[in-house]
Amino acid sequence: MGQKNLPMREALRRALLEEMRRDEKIFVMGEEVGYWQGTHRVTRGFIDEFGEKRVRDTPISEMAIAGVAVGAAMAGLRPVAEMMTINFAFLAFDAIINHAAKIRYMFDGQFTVPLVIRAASGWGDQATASHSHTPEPIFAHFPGLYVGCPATPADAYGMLKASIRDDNPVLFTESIALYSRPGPVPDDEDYLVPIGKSDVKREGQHVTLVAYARGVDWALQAANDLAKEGIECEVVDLRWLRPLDLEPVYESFKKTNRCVVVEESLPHFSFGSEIAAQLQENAFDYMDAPIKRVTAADVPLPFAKEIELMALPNKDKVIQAVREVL
Amino acid sequence: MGQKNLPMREALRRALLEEMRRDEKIFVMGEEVGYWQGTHRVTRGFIDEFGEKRVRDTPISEMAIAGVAVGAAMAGLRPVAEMMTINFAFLAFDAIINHAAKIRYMFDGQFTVPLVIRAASGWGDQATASHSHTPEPIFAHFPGLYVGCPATPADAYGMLKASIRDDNPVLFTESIALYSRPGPVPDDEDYLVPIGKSDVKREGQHVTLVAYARGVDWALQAANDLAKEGIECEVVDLRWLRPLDLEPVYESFKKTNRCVVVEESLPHFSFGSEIAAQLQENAFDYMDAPIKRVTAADVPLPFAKEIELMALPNKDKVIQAVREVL
Amino acid sequence: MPNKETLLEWYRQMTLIRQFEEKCHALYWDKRITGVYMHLYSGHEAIGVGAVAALREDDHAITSYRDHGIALARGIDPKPLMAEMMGKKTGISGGKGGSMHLASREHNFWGGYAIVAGHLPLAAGIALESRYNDKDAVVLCLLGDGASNNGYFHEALNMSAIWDLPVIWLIENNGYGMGTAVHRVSGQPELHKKAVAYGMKDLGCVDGQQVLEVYEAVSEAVAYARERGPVMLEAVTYRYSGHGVSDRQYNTRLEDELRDWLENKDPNKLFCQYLQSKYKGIDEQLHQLDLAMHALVEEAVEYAESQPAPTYDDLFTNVYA
Amino acid sequence: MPNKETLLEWYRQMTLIRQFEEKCHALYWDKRITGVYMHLYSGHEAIGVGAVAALREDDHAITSYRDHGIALARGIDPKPLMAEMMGKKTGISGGKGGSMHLASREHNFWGGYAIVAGHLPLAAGIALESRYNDKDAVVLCLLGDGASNNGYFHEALNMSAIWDLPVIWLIENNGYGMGTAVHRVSGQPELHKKAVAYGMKDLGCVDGQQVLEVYEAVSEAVAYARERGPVMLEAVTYRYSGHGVSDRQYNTRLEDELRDWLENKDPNKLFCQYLQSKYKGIDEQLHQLDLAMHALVEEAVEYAESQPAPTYDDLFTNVYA
Ligand SMILES: Cc1ncc(C[n+]2csc(CCOP(=O)(O)OP(=O)(O)O)c2C)c(N)n1
Ligand SMILES: Cc1ncc(C[n+]2csc(CCOP(=O)(O)OP(=O)(O)O)c2C)c(N)n1
Ligand SMILES: [Mg+2]
Ligand SMILES: [Mg+2]
Repeated sequence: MGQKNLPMREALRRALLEEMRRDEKIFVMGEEVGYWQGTHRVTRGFIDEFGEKRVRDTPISEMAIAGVAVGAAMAGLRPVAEMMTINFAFLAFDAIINHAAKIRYMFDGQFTVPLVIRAASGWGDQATASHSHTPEPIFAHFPGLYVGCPATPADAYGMLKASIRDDNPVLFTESIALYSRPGPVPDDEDYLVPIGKSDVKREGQHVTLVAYARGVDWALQAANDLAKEGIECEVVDLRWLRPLDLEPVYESFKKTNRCVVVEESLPHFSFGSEIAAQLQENAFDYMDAPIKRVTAADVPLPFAKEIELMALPNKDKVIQAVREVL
Repeated sequence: MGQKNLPMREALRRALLEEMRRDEKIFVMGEEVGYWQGTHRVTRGFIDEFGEKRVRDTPISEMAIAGVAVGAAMAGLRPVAEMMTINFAFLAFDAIINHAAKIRYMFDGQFTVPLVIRAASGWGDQATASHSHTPEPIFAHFPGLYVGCPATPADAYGMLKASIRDDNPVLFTESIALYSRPGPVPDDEDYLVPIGKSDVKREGQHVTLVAYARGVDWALQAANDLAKEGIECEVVDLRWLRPLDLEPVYESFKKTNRCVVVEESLPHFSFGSEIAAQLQENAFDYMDAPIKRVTAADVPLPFAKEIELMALPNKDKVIQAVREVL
Repeated sequence: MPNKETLLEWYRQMTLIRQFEEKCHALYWDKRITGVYMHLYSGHEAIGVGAVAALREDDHAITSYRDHGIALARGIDPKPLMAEMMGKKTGISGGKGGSMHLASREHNFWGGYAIVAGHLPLAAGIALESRYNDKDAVVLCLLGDGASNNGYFHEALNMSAIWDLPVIWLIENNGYGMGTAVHRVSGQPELHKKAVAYGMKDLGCVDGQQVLEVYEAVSEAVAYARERGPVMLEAVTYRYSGHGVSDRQYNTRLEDELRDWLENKDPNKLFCQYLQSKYKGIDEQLHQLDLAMHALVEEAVEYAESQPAPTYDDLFTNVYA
Repeated sequence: MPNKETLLEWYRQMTLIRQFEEKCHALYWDKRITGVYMHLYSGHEAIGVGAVAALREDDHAITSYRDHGIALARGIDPKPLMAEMMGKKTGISGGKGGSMHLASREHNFWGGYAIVAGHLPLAAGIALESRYNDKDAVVLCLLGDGASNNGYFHEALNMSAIWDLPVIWLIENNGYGMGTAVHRVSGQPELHKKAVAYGMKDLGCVDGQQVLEVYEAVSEAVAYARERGPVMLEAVTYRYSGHGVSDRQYNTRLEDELRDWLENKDPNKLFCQYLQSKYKGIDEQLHQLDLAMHALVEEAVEYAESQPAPTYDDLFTNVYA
């Protein structure tokens, strides 16, 4: 099977495009997905190919974007709704958590909600406090929803396809910082990354790095540097925050006995919290050191570039945390 | 100093009433807070005493209830906004997280937001999936907000007063299951429970139970039973999820070397996750067993009493978890 | 004009709803139905029955937590409905939804929803599917007066308007959201006029106690929606019980108001009188229907009480597809 | 009718805004201003200047992220504003807010907000304080056409209506929310008519390119709000740059439209012509103002660039009071 080198944005675009060509029930809706070509250009060209019926520009109405998509999904369509950025999903919190995620259960399986909500996520470009969220763990708190967060173009491609083909509501976030990052993508329109399957992105025996989305990038950068000193990190990319697949983490940890969790999110009640809690609970006998977390600073995020950068996780912070657990 | 025996509902009512008598800037707004006397009767009698100016019935407009209260607070009033139940705060998620919690920082201190958002929280009365949330940890993820969750009438009284007198936005949740539970309340209109101060609700040397709100009740019930077998639990009530005060937990843990976290919330990315993560990180050398978590089942919650009860934490589940760590 | 058979069917439905609700009320105070939330439809019967009667079978209906009446008007067997009230495994929603979350996919009844106005975008979404797939089915979305002040209302109605979605937005204006009177919380107390904000067809306000008037107005609305797009209609009515069955009646001032509605504007009484004056000698037939509905509800209760509760395994099913 | 001095002051402000914006644009492409978001006010000058001129000093103003013009019209020194654009510690918001979050408490300018329509309830809340404390100050709340489709709009406007809050809801209808034309996403494209849904005073639509017309309409609105309660006003205008300065101009089809506005409806040009025809020989005075504003902006840039960035400690200040 061949492959192409594509930026993540383009991998996502292809995934969506191919799925829409494959299945007429799939349509996209959201702010600026049509004539504007998508804020992040993931739907570039779609309005020309599919027209206004299947590429629906919406008002700035996040509650209705999510809610109408839920209704359409219940009725048998397969909407891919775009939130432009995940920050605006806060306005649709009820529609996502109390409707998309719960309707199947509430009516004991009478309804199916084959819905994907896409949203750009992440910060570090001086977007300031209200536009600098990576709240994937917050959404993943709630059962009934899947949460997918790719770290590479190939995963973006296969995970988005898997999300679209799945019959459950999926919140799918795309790291803004990774959109332009290229990587190999399989030449296979049926390439699917199974929902709820983690991936070991690098092997190593000294310390386990657990991450998702942009965190994986920082982890890999740190691993590269540390390898030069002979410290071999195993990097596990969870890919999905719900369902969580920690098997590869346990396996790795049994070998390394040390773990650092890396995330772009805020520190409290977050991704690292859950990973650390599950690891100490389920692999207690293998713990040689406390599990460390590398996260954003615990502040609303500021505009000024200098201090925003200080708040952001980075390679050096990961390296430092690794040294602390060794 | 004397004290009275009051149900938590009445302790809250007195706290609010006394504060409103003390400071004319304080007013309440929310659905049914006035003529209906408050859904949970915390504002019973207020409309008669304070009139429509200071007791404001609102439309079913959660975004505006929170948002208008933020504006009023910025302008110098001290609103106590009621969300009726915390579930409806999901509709105000943006107003709370991206406005109440961030405005001070965004404008570098030009504005102050002395706001309390009260909400009844909890489940177990067959209120079903959309009305059965205890999402305090979700809100506490975000800096800029305080989150208070009392477990006793005295704490309810002193914590609500402290929240009202503080100059920051506070999300204040009240356990529905505890509203009618009586307990001693100090006869002191200036009784304040400092924001961000945990409380040891029972001393013991064998195992540390960490909880908040209704979780404290289950923990204490379990501790009572276990004491009969000679197992002494120390019960630490965090009271505030933000700021988190884990000092008493560390102190206790250094003595017991064992910990069980009890919460009414869902298991993932939640309260227990954070406590376990911080404990293993900051008290690693004292861990004799993995930290266990007792939480709700990881499902949207069902109507049928029988299975809803199975999903709910309880004393027996706490006892079982304690046995597992001993 | 509907024929006698149709009118008798409406009478039957209205009677069934009233009896079902009164039984639910009694069972609740008997603790044979449990839970904090149950919202009765008594007083609203003419709206539910008249509106649903204007639909075709392939049309859709969706509503709030005050959903018993719509479920019954849609023709769902009272047995699985009553079983749902009691949280039984054979309840219409497997015992997981309870009173607020009745639904039957096979009857195109998309359910009752407990977040005020949260079902409005769902209605628009269901209508979108109809247009998308070139069907001509419409969606009847019932909502309360209180719901019209919520952000969901604004966003969902606007989206239905710009996309010409076939939704009948039918406001059941019963004068109150819980304890709060409409005019105290709605800047525009003539609720149907909110249609202007969406450039939407406004069919005005109808007497919600007259099943025939409701039927006619909704029929017009359905025809409009089927051909063109969304339409707004308001129906004025009154709620006999507390907001929910567990709520106190908080204000004795309201007693006179309630008495007036019960005595002078009860939809079932009015319709009964209408039938009696229109069809001489129909009394016996009506009486037989009353008895039959009474028996039907009793049977439903018996059925429901004999049914098993869900078990531990059920707690975990249908979280995901 | 405002006197010559006042009119010249408006001219000065409109010129300052335009020059400030053009400078920001240039600095952005020079990477001397950084960050993903910056939304320019060029094209809207007549609205900001005319509307703010109708306010008293103790009245309040609040707006969206498109806030530079309002900050300048409110009389805030361009230096700390430019410093904020560059994320400096002496910026008006300490470098924490940036372009989208300018505010000055002391000028009763409550800031720019980046969540579309999120500032609408804040405006109502600020107005509530005014009524609560028996003041007669009003709140001018500027918002975009796109914001009028959001749930916040519905809930905040309704609450302002039922509580008679003194807010002027001034919609700056520049024809687009990002790339989407008003009529495609608003069922009611005559935006001021949305007032009906709240029983709110509707003062209609004004030409947003004519500073005098804006001033007069907003003055009437302010008087109404001060005496009675909320009022709605729409002003039609056009946005010269992309939605944000970093956005592509996505559609060449729009080039003609833009040219027409620039050439025939530019608010600064129109006002300049008006002054020239009204006051013979004023040209030199206008020219001097142009030069002075140019110098003022240059000074502001020089100042801003010389200022220190916030430091590590600042990252953690003002999270809490
Ligand atoms: C978003 C939200 N806010 C508040 C509530 C609590 N609540 C349930 S029903 C109700 C009143 C609704 O009134 P209305 O829409 O008029 O319907 P009615 O009950 O009169 O049929 C309220 C406030 C809720 N369920 N959802
Ligand atoms: C709730 C929310 N949704 C989406 C966005 C992204 N966004 C920023 S500005 C904008 C368009 C706003 O248009 P309009 O209200 O007309 O104001 P204008 O930019 O034209 O001044 C959008 C969609 C946002 N900031 N907030
Ligand atoms: Mg009502
Ligand atoms: Mg606009």
